[in-house]
Amino acid sequence: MSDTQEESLFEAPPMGEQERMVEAILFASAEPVTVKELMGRMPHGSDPAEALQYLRKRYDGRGVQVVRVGDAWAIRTAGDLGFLMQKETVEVRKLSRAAVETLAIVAYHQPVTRAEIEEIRGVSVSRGTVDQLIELEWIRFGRRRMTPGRPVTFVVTQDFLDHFGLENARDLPGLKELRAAGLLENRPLPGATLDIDDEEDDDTPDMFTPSPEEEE
Amino acid sequence: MSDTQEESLFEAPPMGEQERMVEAILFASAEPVTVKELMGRMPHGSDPAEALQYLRKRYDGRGVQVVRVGDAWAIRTAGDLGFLMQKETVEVRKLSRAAVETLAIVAYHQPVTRAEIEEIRGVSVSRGTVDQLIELEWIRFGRRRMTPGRPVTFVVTQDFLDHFGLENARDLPGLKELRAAGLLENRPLPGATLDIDDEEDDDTPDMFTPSPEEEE
Amino acid sequence: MSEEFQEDVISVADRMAAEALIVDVGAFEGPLDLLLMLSRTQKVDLRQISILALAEQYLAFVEKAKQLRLELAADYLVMAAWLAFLKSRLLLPPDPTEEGPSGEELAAHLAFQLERLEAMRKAAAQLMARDQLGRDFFARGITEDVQRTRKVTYTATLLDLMQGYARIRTKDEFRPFVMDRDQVMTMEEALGRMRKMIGFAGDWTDLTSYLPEGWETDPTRRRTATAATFAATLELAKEGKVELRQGDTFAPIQIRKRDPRDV
Repeated sequence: MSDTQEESLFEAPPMGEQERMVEAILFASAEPVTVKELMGRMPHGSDPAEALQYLRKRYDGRGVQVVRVGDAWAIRTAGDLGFLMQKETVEVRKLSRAAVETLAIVAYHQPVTRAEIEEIRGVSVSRGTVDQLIELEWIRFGRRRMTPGRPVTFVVTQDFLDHFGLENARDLPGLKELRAAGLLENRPLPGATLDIDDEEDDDTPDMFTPSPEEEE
Repeated sequence: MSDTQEESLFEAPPMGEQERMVEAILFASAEPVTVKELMGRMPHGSDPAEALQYLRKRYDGRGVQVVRVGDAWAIRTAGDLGFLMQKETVEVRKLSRAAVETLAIVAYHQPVTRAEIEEIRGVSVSRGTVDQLIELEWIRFGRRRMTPGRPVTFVVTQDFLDHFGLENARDLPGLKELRAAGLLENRPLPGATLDIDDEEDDDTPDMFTPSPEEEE
Repeated sequence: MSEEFQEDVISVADRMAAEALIVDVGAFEGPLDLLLMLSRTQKVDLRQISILALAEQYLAFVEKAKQLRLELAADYLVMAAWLAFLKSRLLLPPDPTEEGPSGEELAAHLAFQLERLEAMRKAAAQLMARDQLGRDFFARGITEDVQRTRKVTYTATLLDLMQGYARIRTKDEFRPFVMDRDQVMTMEEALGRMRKMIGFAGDWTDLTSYLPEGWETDPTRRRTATAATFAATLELAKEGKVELRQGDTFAPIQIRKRDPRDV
């Protein structure tokens, strides 16, 4: 281990330096970088979270912005300058109406099971739809629901937040209003026994019997 | 041509705006950008050369620098912070098919012995494959199996869960769910008309029957 | 005469109007979607919508489709049956002896479903109207990859993992059908063998003694060898080279060389 590195174990660089480091790392990466990653790459004792706050302020109103994406951070061009970037625009595969709606339902209702998506849309979800959203890395499998059948759930990803410029899933447009109006609830049909989840996958429950190691 | 655009022929945006534009373009471009290109992309009457000088000054001493590359301009990491970029330079390769399959078996069947992996894959597992997965810290040794020979077992690690965005190995989707999501590579036999889906379903329940050890 | 003509014109116009509606059915994503569209014609807040009126509109729609002999998917008909049931519940005074939810409760739930679907549609539109990465705002164009270190790391996605697993688990089902040749003795092989051996079979000999070495013990191999040898014997009998006999049902089959002088 070199001298400088040993030194840094005891003394963190000044905040101004830390800010420069965070700036350099965020600039170098196309993907959002987590605070944990920043911490791992900066000298010991650094406080990237604080440095990020300074940096964010510094870029306020500039051509590029320091933005939060879930628990990670990235630099992105300011939204009002998009018109300059025609050259950089990537042709995005047009999503079908079914895919767009499914995506919205996952985002607003997450974690949500396939049966719930179908119940909300009133039609069955085609294979290609979920497939496409997973391939875009906008949704992923979440935790299993602890209901009969233990169905898998879907949640949105960091890539989703990054793509739509959301700090986190709570910032989804109109989320509060929808929740207040009770429209994010999963109300069963009156008098109906909830058997949708049961049907979905009868054979899964014993699939993932926890191993002794895991439970220790 | 719209009114606003015609207007811009006569009135260039304020220099502060021009600086923002140059900043955003340099940031987002995949290659260094010449003044001529900047001129072509910015509103008429802009003076990117001047804006560049302001921008360059603004980044003086920052973590990234506005630098001249031939007759073009780019934003680059400050020379003294190059050491932070080592992580960015790591070469990432796709995991081999053998390794992916071995990893998948460990994830779905953990704790699992080498002999069991070989039985499921139908081919012997090379030492290198297991070593590689251990080195990646995606699998580790689990408890020894209490069977003759007391073979060592493999389980997946927390790093594995982090990398694949899983909260728990039990959240991995089952075959049926994979198919529902369109993720199964269905390769029916040429000319075969048998209903493959049905067959798969029949196989699923006993497929994941936990081994006696696991149930202890 | 003119009246008749008049009627014709109306029915054609009617028919076309109805068809225009029906043809659109392909554009609907199921009955709930259709109901939502029909509800818009009431031009009120979805919370105040008349489910009874909506049910009637839907039933009329299905009726028209039937008249035009257009095929509606089964779920449209299921919904029609359910709405007819709901309609009767809404119209008739509640029967205290009847169990289950009241018509009002069912209607309220349908209204809720419609409102929720509409809300999700709006949310989806709002989502897609947001600035999007790679379209309205952009990531770093030049990522730093100047100094290449030797260190190689391997990566895989969850998709790779799952597909890898699926590949193994479905491998057996998709295995092309091939015979395990090393476990099978063909009749040609047996025939070649028998032709060479038959010259020495002057006396009645048990067929099983002709099984080649190494094929008598393993049951699978024994079965295939026996079948092939037996078939070969039949072939030789047909050629007049051997004679066969069997004392009783399931008794050992015996063969011997046929003396050409016997002919």
